[in-house]
Amino acid sequence: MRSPSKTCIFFYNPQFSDFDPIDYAELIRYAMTFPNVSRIWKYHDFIWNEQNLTDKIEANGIDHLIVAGLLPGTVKTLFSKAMAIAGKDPANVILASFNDYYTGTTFDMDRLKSVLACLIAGLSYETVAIPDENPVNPATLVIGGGIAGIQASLEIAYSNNHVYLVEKTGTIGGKMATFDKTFPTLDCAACILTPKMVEVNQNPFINLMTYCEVQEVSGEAGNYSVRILMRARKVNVKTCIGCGTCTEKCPAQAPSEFDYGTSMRKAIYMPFPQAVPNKYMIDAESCIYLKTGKCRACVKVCPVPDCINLDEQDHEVTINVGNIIVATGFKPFDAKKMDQFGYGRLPNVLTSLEFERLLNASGPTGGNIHLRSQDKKGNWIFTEEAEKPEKVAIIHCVGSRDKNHNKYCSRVCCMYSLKFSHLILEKLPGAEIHEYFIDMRSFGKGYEEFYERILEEDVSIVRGKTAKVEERNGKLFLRGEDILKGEILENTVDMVILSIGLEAAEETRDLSRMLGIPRSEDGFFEEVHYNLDPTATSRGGIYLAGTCQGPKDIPDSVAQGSAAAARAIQSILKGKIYKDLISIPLETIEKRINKLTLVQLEEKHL
Amino acid sequence: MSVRVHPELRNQLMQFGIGDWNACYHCGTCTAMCPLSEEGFLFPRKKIRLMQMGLKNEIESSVEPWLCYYCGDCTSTCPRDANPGELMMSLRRYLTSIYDWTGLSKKFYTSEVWEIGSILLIAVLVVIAFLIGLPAMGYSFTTELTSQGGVKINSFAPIHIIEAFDWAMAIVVGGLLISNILRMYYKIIWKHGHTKVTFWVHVREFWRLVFNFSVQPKFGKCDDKRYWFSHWFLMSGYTIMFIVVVVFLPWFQTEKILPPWHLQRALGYYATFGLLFGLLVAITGRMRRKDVKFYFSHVSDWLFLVMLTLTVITGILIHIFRIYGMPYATYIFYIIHMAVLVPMILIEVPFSKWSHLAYRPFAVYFQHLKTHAVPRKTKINSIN
Amino acid sequence: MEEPRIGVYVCWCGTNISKMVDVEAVTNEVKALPNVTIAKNYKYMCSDPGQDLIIKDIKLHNLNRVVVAACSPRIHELTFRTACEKAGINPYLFEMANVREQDSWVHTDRTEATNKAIDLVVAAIRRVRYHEPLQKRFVNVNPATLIIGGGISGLTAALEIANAGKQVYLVEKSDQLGGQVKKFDLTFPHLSSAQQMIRPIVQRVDNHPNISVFLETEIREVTGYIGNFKTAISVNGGDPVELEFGNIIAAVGLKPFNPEVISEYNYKEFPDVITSFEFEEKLLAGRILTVYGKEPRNVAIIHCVGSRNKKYHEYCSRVCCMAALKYVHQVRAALPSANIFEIYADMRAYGKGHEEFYALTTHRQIMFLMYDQQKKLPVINQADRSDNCNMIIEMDELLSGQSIEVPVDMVILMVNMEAQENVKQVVRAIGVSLCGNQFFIEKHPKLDPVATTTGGVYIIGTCQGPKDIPDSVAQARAAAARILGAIAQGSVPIEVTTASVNELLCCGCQTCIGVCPYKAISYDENNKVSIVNEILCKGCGTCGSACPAGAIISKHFTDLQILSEIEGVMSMS
Amino acid sequence: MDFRPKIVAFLCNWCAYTGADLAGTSRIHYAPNIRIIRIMCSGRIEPTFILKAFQQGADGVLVCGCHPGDCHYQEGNYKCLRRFKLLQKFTRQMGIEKDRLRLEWISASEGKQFAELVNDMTKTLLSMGPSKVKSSLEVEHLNV
Repeated sequence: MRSPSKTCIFFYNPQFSDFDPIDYAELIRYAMTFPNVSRIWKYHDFIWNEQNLTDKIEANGIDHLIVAGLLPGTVKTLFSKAMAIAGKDPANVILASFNDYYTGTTFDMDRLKSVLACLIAGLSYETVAIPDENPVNPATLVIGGGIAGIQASLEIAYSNNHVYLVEKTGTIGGKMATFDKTFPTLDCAACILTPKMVEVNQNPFINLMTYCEVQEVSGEAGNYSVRILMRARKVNVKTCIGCGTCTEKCPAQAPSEFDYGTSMRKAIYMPFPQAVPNKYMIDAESCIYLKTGKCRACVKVCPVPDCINLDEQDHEVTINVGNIIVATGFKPFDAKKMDQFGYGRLPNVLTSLEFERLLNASGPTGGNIHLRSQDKKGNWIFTEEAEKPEKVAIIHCVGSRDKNHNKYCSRVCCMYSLKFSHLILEKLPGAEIHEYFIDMRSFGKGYEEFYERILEEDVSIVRGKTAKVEERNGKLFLRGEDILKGEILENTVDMVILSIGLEAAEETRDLSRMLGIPRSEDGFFEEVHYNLDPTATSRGGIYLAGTCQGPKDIPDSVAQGSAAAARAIQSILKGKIYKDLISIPLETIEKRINKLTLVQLEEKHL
Repeated sequence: MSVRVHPELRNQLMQFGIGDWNACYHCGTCTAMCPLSEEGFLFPRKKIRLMQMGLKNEIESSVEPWLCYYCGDCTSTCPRDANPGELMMSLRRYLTSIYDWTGLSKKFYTSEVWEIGSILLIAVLVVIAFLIGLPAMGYSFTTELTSQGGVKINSFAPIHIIEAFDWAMAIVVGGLLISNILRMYYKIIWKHGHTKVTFWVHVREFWRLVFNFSVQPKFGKCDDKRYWFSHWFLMSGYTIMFIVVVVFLPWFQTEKILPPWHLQRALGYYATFGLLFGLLVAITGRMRRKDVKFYFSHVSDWLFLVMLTLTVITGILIHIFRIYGMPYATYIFYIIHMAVLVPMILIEVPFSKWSHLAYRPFAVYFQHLKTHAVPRKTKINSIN
Repeated sequence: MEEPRIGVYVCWCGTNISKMVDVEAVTNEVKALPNVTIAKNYKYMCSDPGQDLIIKDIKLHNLNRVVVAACSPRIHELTFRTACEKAGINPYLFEMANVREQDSWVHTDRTEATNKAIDLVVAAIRRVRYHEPLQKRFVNVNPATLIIGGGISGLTAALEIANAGKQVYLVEKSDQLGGQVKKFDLTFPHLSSAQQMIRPIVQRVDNHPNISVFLETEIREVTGYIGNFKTAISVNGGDPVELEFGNIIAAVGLKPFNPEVISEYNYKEFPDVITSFEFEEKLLAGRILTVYGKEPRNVAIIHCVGSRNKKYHEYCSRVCCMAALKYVHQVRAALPSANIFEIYADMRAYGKGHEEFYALTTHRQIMFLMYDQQKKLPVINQADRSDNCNMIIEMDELLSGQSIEVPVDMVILMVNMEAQENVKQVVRAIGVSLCGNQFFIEKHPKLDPVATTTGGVYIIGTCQGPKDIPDSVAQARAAAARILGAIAQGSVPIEVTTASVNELLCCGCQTCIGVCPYKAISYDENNKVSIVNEILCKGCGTCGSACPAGAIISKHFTDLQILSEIEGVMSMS
Repeated sequence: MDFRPKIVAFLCNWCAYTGADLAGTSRIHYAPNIRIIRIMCSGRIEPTFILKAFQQGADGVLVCGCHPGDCHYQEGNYKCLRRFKLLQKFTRQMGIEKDRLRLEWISASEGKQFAELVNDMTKTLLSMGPSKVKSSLEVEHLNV
């Protein structure tokens, strides 16, 4: 790229949105210091239309121009056109899209200046802003043991490098382990996931740390020091044989986290039968001994001496790693926030995750679909004693695509809802199923074909989101609009499934602070470059994988898991790792620009 | 037969209200949330669609905007910034301008200068009529009081002149309204050549007009019943006052001070309280902007409220000053009262917001005519 | 050979198997069979306790063969082989009976399903008797990588591997790098410049010391096997260059669909009906003009052209909706007063920031019109003189239920992405398969989206299925991770169940050499026998069935093993 | 006892066997008369295997491989096809009706087609009755 001799800058700062915290005056002052910047205009200096722009380009003999601001692409075509009319090359309209260099809540002015300086010199920021390198510790920390974290861990372990896999709950597997079948191939989630989980446990390069949480991260790329809280499991993972005698005898119950509260588990429990590690653990909240000092039933029946230690306390360890992969996943949208659907009030309005458990052969009803009922103690749970529903409604986009809740699309709900229809028909032949959707987003490989297949099945798929669910005569009454027919849609069903969206997990906020990586407006972690680096962050050696970066389905999460691992492996192979992108001072950038414009860029950054 | 879309119509429509209804992505939530939306008469989503596509004829033949009482549930649950409640309000403004053959309504709704200017002009004419017109006709007022100590109001505002003027105004306004309603009838019922409403149906369904005018059962179907009550209270007060002032003015505007329980005063008090209560609810609502229905305020909304409040307050003051024998105050406020009332009636009733008192019940009437003329599934479903 | 001592384990798989198959009956039925030392059933054989059960029994009862009746061997064969290995017996002395995917899940009569399960377990028992121990083998990995395709995915993968200090050969069919992204003006949803994005990447690849770029080059044939591939390429018809590499990445991408076949759109007939790619050219040139050199007053953008329709392609192209919304902003910027019509089927704004972008677009004075992409496509007709426009689109609008006509001067067809013409040639050269939509088939659609069933060959980007830039880039890195991992290890395991020649029986007829698709068999002139190169051999067994002398042994699929299995499935009837 | 035909099926590992697994994961039900034997490639199938199955009393034999051009081993299925044509002439001479021996292509995504194929073949065999060649095929050297 040659260095343009004469450049004009147009600042696109129309200020129609509240979200424009950039100090343009400062940027203008900075840009004026460059000798090859001939003129600068702001958005309000004149009316940006074809005529005025063409006049400006002709009058000032502009060959190169930079449009800088938030979403300057919005006006790019206008500039291209003006350039073309003025007889100049439209390719010389350069965008300085500041939104690509957003770093959390505020804009780092030095970074924006760097971007401008590069573009003024006719270079791209990515070419110039290559951070310095540090030596790298070959161990890697993976936070989160869902499918993305598992994939990333395995990938690194395959390269014979050490991985610490830290998981908050008592088992790895994440949300995927709770699913029944996966769309669109309908292979069962456990069947394809458990071999990977077992592999993680068996791989000598992976140090699996379940029931642990990251407390503090310090250091920099290549050498992070991480303090990890190891919660007291109170059952020795090494000696437990997983026989289950303790659970049989335990008198205390609590809602099962794995079943999303739709069934009860004991205070000493294994999250699910194929849990990895396949060992028991004690929930201190519900354990009678820990509350009253009496019981110890589990200790008495345990066949392994000293396996259960009810007095075990939490403790902390510190590990040193070179790279960190964040794969903390998502949390489901709280359907109680949308009162019109009655979730939380009406027992047979379920969330999609609860329904996954209901469908799952290892779930509370052994994979049979039953209505929710109350047990003797008054807990609303699923049992096989309850009746089976005859009519089921599935409502899409609950909490998603909604300015009152989450503006974004959760990407997976359409497909899993279609999957539900298919599975319900399979388990309850003759059941009446209604799906209510807005736009059917079956975009992935084989997804459209799956949608076509469900359309041919005996399911009514209606365009138009049902808005209200009420109880009438013990049934659920729905009201909506059938948009294609132009009719009011009123229906009475036995069960309503809310296709809830995905939200950033709770720990996202704390981790964001601990790791120094920004979050985007929607709460998910922000990648360093939307298109080119969807798995990297602005901090060196810290990567993102899976749904913590934004909602996505299993194959996309897996691809990201591997992609995040690529960078870690690359740095280990090289023995060096790039420092933080944001750590490059403006002077350094300026110096490099000077050097690069003198010696035609080339090899430096390779 | 296919219809041409008109993208430019949307921009025209947007002059009648606040909002960009293009944000609607057709989830159907608003229709489902609306307790008034019913089979064959779906809204707001369908109306948003017509607006987005600029289907002029379809919009003009709609009765649905008049069936909406703006509870705001649609807007508060709308997942986008489409604001369906305000769209229905804006469509009512637009339809009012469409029914109006003089073209003034459109001017009033889309230009603040036109609306406020006309009001001021009429107000000035009223003041001139009192200050110059009446003296020129030879009337002179007295500051003497009646035996009861009341103001001799008829000396200032000769009852037969005022009554004649009232009748004249009523005829003009009524004529305009009736002609507009005929146009409404033409657009909603007549224009659809392929459907027919028998005369008998017209007669049989007529009761709906009366019933809906007096009780407003549709409004009562909204989830929040408070607004139905305050609106009904206001409306009944207004109607009583209107009838009393136009038809029974000689009985109403007396110099004799009747006992408070006398029908003349009792009706007046009822109407006053009804109006005040309704106004208080509406004004505080619009100022607090807590309820969706009051969140967006068009100039016409505020103008109407302010004028009606002024009318009521001046009316109360006239009453007090008259009873307590304060002739100058009475006469001054009489002029102010008339300077507010006359433009309000002349502009608001046939051309602006107030016209809904006629259009709403007629819309329900026409809705039922339509139901009996058009079998349920018609052209809407032709392509499905 | 020592006497077989077989342990048989029947899995319940929770209720998955036990619901339709009487596992207890199966266990009892096979208990008494010859060579069966022990037969058990358990709730989850694949769980740790299940595997421990096998390991303990092997040690306790001195078992030397194991049969597990459970799910498909494609899922858990490895799990149980590992368990056997742990217990000290060769993993190939294990056999699995598929009583879930091919029995309990597909049948509805419990007795029949149980009988079938018994047959399958008996067959496995008979077969496993003749299993022989086989040894795992490894080959070294050449640290160089061949990448086919110089689009955004190929470039990203190349940089990722090259930056780790490893050699990359990048082969591109056309005369420049950059792929489809090079043809775009802006990217969605941040409307950043595609040119500014791709240019530095191409530059970096061009100048990278570890990357050799071969333009206008196609791969015709690749020989070798994982870790050690070879190909000869000729650049511009010059002398062939021999390349050696350990892994292959296919990133051949997709190409735009040609809408000429859709009669409704009259593409080519009407010059102002253009494809999205032709529109990008106009955007890059800065002028949006009709053929008459005028600015269009009405622009329509039709979605799903060639997509989501069984007549053309059934699949969704995944990016066109967002690209179409991007065009709205671009048209609006250049033509502030033009009417823009977005004619769509479902708005698929599913990615990060996409729905927000869609919401933003609705505020740019645009009319969205919905059509049925399956049943009734809009029809583009010539307009009359009185219409005051160039063309008229007639369509059934679904959201209003009206049949409408839309005046237009320019129509942009958001064309589908479909397979490249040379895809079959690439597939053949690198030994991967295509699915019905002509996309490359991944090893597993969910858990292994970038690997293929051929070791050392990876597929990334749109050739695996349509996707946008971030998803392509993520896949590129994922493949790079795999390859860097293999390079770091230095060696990879290779096929164990290969063919081998019993030289005593071989008559030297060389029939086998002709049938081997991998050129793994050669003729030993001295001994007059055929020899199998067991690194090249992939174990298909074709030679084994072709050999007239029965001299070729297909390891783990010997005649004896298969014939015993046939006897086994028929033995109970 | 009513006649329950028995089918021995040889399925290649990459396409047909995966397709049969897909029928399972998709819970597509089909007749329980089939017994599947997994081989790596349809090219591995020897005439002996098929004759052995008939000899053991199979009423039908089904061979499934990848669709032409899709073979995981490039062209094993073509070789299978060639041999199959030859064998079919032979088996007909032996008195085995044509419909008892079938070769079909099933891809990894054709679970439904596989189920339909099994049902169809079962139906055909039901109408044909039990295979009569069992006794006539007691050929000495085929016994293991």
